[in-house]
Amino acid sequence: MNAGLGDAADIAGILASLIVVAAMLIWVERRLLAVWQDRLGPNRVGPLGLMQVVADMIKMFFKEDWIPPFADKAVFVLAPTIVFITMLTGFAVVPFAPGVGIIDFNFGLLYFLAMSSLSVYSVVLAGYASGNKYSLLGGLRAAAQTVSYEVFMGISIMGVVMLAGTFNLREIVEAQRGGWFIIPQFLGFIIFLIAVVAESRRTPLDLPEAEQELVAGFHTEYSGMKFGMFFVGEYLAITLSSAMIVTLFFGGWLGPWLPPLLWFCLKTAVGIMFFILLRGSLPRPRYDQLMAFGWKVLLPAALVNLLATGAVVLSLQG
Amino acid sequence: MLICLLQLGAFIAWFFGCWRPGAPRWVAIVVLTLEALLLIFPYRAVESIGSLPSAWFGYFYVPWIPRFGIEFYLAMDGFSLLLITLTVVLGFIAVSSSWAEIKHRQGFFYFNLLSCLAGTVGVFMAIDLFLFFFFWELMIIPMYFLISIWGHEDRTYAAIKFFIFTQVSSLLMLLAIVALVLIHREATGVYSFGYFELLNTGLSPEAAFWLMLGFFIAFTVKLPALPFHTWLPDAHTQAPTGGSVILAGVMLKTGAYGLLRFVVPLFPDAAHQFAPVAMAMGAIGVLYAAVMAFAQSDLKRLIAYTSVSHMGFILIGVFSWNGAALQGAVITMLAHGVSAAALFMIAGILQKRLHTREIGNMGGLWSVVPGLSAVTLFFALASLGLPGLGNFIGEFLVLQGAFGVNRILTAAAALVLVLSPLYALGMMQKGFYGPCSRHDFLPGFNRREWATLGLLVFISVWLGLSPQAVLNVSAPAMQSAMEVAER
Amino acid sequence: MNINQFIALAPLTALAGTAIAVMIGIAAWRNFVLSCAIAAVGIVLSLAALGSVWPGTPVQASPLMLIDVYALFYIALLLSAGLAVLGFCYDYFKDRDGENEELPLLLLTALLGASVLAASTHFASFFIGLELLSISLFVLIGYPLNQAQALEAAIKYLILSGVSSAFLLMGIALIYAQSGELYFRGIEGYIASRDDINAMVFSGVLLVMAGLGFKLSLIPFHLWTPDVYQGAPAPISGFIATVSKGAVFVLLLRYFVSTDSYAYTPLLNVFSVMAALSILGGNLLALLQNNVKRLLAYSSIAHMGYLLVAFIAGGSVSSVLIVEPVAFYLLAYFITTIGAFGVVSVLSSPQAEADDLAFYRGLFWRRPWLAAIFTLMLLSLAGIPLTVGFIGKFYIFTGAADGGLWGLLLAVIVGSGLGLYYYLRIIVVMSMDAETVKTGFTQDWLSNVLLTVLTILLVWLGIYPSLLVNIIQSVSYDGMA
Amino acid sequence: MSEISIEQGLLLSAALFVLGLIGVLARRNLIMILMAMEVMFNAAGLAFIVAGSRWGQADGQIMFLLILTLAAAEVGVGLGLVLQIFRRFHTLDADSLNGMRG
Amino acid sequence: MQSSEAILANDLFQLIIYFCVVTAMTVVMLGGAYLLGQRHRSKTVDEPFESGIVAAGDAHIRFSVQFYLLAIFFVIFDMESVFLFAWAVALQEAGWLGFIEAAVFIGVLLTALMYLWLIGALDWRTCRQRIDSCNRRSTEERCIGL
Repeated sequence: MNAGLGDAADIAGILASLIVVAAMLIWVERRLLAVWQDRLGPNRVGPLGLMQVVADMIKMFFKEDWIPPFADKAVFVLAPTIVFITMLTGFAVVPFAPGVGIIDFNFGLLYFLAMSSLSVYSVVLAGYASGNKYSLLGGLRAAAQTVSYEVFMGISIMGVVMLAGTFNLREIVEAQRGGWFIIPQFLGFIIFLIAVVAESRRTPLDLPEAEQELVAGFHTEYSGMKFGMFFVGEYLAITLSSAMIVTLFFGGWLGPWLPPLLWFCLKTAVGIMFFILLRGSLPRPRYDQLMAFGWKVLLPAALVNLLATGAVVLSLQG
Repeated sequence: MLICLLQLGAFIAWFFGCWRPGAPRWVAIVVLTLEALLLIFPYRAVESIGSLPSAWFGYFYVPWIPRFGIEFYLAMDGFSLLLITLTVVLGFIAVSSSWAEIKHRQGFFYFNLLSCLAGTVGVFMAIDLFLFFFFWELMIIPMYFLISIWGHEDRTYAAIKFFIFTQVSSLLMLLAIVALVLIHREATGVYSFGYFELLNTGLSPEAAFWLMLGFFIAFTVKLPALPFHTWLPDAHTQAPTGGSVILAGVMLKTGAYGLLRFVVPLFPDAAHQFAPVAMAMGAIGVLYAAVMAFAQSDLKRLIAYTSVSHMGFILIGVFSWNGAALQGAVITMLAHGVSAAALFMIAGILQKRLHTREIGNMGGLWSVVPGLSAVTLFFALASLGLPGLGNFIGEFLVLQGAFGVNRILTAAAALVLVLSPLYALGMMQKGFYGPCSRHDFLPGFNRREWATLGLLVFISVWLGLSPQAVLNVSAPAMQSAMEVAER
Repeated sequence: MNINQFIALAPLTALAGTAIAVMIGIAAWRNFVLSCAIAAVGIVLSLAALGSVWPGTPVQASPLMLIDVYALFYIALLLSAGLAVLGFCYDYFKDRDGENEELPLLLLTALLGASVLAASTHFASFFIGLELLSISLFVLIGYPLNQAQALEAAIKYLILSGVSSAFLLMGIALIYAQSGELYFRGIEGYIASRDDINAMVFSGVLLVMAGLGFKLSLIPFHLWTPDVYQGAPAPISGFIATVSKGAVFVLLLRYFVSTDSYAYTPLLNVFSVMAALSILGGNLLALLQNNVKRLLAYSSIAHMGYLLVAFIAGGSVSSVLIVEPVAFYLLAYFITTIGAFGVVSVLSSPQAEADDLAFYRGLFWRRPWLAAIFTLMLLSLAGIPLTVGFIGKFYIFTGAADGGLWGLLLAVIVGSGLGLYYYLRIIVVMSMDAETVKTGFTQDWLSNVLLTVLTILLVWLGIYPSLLVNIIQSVSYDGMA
Repeated sequence: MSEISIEQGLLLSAALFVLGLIGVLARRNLIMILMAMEVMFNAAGLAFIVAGSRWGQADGQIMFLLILTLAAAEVGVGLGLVLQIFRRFHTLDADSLNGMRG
Repeated sequence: MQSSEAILANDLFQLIIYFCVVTAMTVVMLGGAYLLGQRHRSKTVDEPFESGIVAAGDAHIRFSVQFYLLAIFFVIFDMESVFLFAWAVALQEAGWLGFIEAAVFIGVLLTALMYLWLIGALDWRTCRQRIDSCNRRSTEERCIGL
């Protein structure tokens, strides 16, 4: 089962496709939002505006590499790289398909959780290092929000772990041959979904960078490639989240007729679309509502879900 | 019985003190009278002593802490009876001398006074070593309060010094007791703190020596013998008169009692070996204290040093360990108790009237208060050992007994007979004769004081003229003690 | 896990349940009286549960905890102490500003930790109990947030306690690495199977002992004690001095007996040095203090030294005397120390903590009963007859003399002499004439009742200790067989 | 890749432990002291993991979990206190906390 | 641990390689931008952006105690969830006894959460928002809490 994992081809292929996907997502999102809002979106550069991505890339490379004089310089540079690296390394455990992926890790799920919690550092550090009040507030908000939702993000997927009896993501996928876990774990799925949205600070839960209040939150002072890294990091986070949702709840690569890798990519793509749809359709809640919802509703719900799952699993087994 | 009465009285006195300031002293008098009446019973027993199998009578026995074989075990022989009598008598003296001196917090004062007496009586009666230690400590605490609350200017220092000296030394004793018990247990397999059981413990010479030393130090601190005496002048000087009376008259005797009752009988061999050292301590103490007394200008301090000197005699007597010396020690104890108490009382009276204890500030008192001066002279003479008074008998017997044991030391100690007139008469000379330095009117004794001192004079003379009555009471006890030691 | 084991854990369960109940109570209705009442009821329930568990012992309640007579006895002791402290806390805090409702909750968790310690036979439960206790204490010490000293004390205690916990953990890890056992019994087997003492195990044991030394404030590790005692609210200082130290000591004893560490002569030597240092150093430093709480802190260091003497004596005596003196002395120490701090806490007002010696001037005439009680407590600390402290000291003497520890006994004697001095100093100050004006006091009836009970216990056990001795004896025989 | 031996693991944890200890002793900022304490805890935790893997038992890891929890609680309380201290003293310098002497 | 040490080490080796590649890529991206980007200096650029208004005061403002509280809650609850992870994966082995224990654990956790909730520690509303809602509900006790 481990054969062929993590050789040079895998690494190169996965990395390349991730970058491409993340970059393309910029275009995809803009186009999709435009479609849903009855407008065109980027359509000038290249066919259907596809080359917009390349244009953006070039612009980023040639923009001024500016570090504010009032910033904490080392940390200021470090912050965006953290989100970028953690998100990319998070993909190491994603089971794209049998034989495709970086490693087969027994504690894959925990690894994923660890990586997503690490990413909070980038936001906090960025907010702190910028030396800007908006940034600081944004960073703090981001930290508080991420941290709050992180508590039950782990708990919400423990129902899946109970059903599968392992932290190994590939084994979890295999365990879904009898049926996707979304069915027994619907509540868990909902909680996890909300949690990952909050974790990746996507609209509607993007209060740390809410333009109307905080300009751009923690990355107010960022520009150029460092801003790009935050930007790409966010898309990577969406992709990673979708991949995890697919793996945990939608049977991963499993599916009839088509090759496993394709199934996986398709499902993930749908997940990503859903994220974009969320952005396009939902309003932003107030900050205290966001926090209260997390602590007072989702956390107890996750705990109850866990308990109920445990009881059911145990009683089914006699 | 006796102890309970006193302790109960103490509490009653305290409560009455809260209720009405004047009441406690009456309570104290009543309690002491009852106590004295109770003492008649044992004296009856003494008369029939010949028919009793042992020297002990008046047992009282309750198991206390069975885990360690500790018992609440009281008994009395002639020796302790005499000392208890002395205690009660001096209790009266102390109450009397405090009658007017103690003005504030009377309840608490008499509580402490009576507790102290209770502890002392307990010490004289305890046969269980643990119990003995218990009472030993018990009498110290009230005394500490007496000194520290009602004492004179340096009371805190004196009280703490007194307390720490006695406490540390008594911890040594406790250690020795415990070790003795453990050795006893090794031999017999049972815990026991009983005096009679422990008398038979077989000890290796080395162990015996160390244990003996533990007891010895505790008792000589209390006695006090030479190197450990420094607390005494302070404590005596600073204590209120009643406290001084108890302290000098009774408490010092507990040390002697302990030596006689425990050190020598429990460790006869070790004590025998140690005797020259102890006697040397005694002799040096006698001389040194006499010299020091001569050099004092503070009346109470002077009396305190005479106490040290007399206690040296007792030490010599006990360690000579023969009939005459022991009996001499007993008489000395009693006589000194009476004379020292009287002197302290006089000092207290003088201080109350003159507001000073400096001998140098007195002078010429004879002309002002002749009655008082005469009594003082009497006790000063008693203290220096005028034949016909109690102290003389005691010292004489001690020297006589000791002479057979160690001539040189006895001779040295006898020198004090030369020295003691020096200080006693020196005191009289400076304080009472000579030009009168003050001409204001000084009241003489009032009736209460006359009665008290008269009683003391009577006892002192009686001790001197017919010591045989006392000797008869204590003889069986001494006899049995010597038998024990020789076994 | 069968029903017996479950029942055996009832006292602990009751405590934990009460803690939760208090928490819910606070959430529902903030009321200090209510919190205290629930906590008190819980402790009493737990005590009652102890009584009902008693006949069925010993039960290995879980792999981690052994509920035997030994554990039950000490849990009862700890709980009673906790109850008393709770009472003092009630009076101490009832007139103070701030949210005092959580205080009983924290007391309960601390007690729970202490009880777990008393019953634990495994490093894991040992560690959990210790930390539960310590962490509750951090907050308890710093509870009066508006007082700078309390905060300072809390953070100091937190840091030093944290470091000591780290030492402890490292030590456990080393022992575990070498022996593969976390059970005390298992370690005994490991030690018994070896002739030589492995250097790593030895250093592990030393680290553990250093960690425990911190908690017990034995002398090289005592630096936190005076500051913490001074800064913490008076009842809490009493709590640290008794429950916290007592529980750790109980555990230390069990650990030593069940792993048979007495075979380690070098370890005993280390302990001997620590004991002697604690006795002499604690007493000497106490001489210099003018703050009553600080003074009591140093005196508690010395008392831990005394206790350690009895403990070391166990190494050379293979009789029940290993446990008995410790048990009795601990009990005596508990009664006395809680009483002493209780007096301080009664005297303290929301405006000022009554810890300056000058405050006690003339107390005898201002508040005679309180002063008399305090005097008795101090005399008991000094080990004067008529008080329970004397019997305790006597026990130690017996134990140590039995073990032939003459050098340490000498230290005890010297220490006691020094100790007398500063205890007497307080008494003297109290008996001095006061020129100070009378200050208004609130009549704290609960504290007064508690103090009276403690005093009666102190005198009763001091005069007639037989009953207690019998209990302790049965505990020692059955418990540590 | 060679196996990591137990001695190396323990040495590493010991080194970390000492580093943490030095941090606690040398640092003056309370937060830094708390962090150094964390290092000490985790060093001990690492030692447990190493030991557990030597004996092939889960006990070591369980202990590590317990340590983590403890550390969390300790830091929780510690931060709360530090916050209060900062409000009161306007400094986090450990040396300035010397209100009690004697 | 099902897999043997060797496989784990091999897997980790791949992870390390992957990590190195990712890091290298990041460095290249940043370095490229650094080399290629233009540079200029002007006074206004060197000021923090505050929506066009000249920046006032230090950026290191003191922020609400809520954030500290939250950090502490997180630390505690996240730690507690670790135990649940362990239970979840070992659900079968732990059996019903384990379930009961976990249930108790979760119960305590929920109680603690409720406690925090009721004392108002989880209330992120601003003072004014709270007063507004209080007026609406006309229950004033809740406001006094924190």
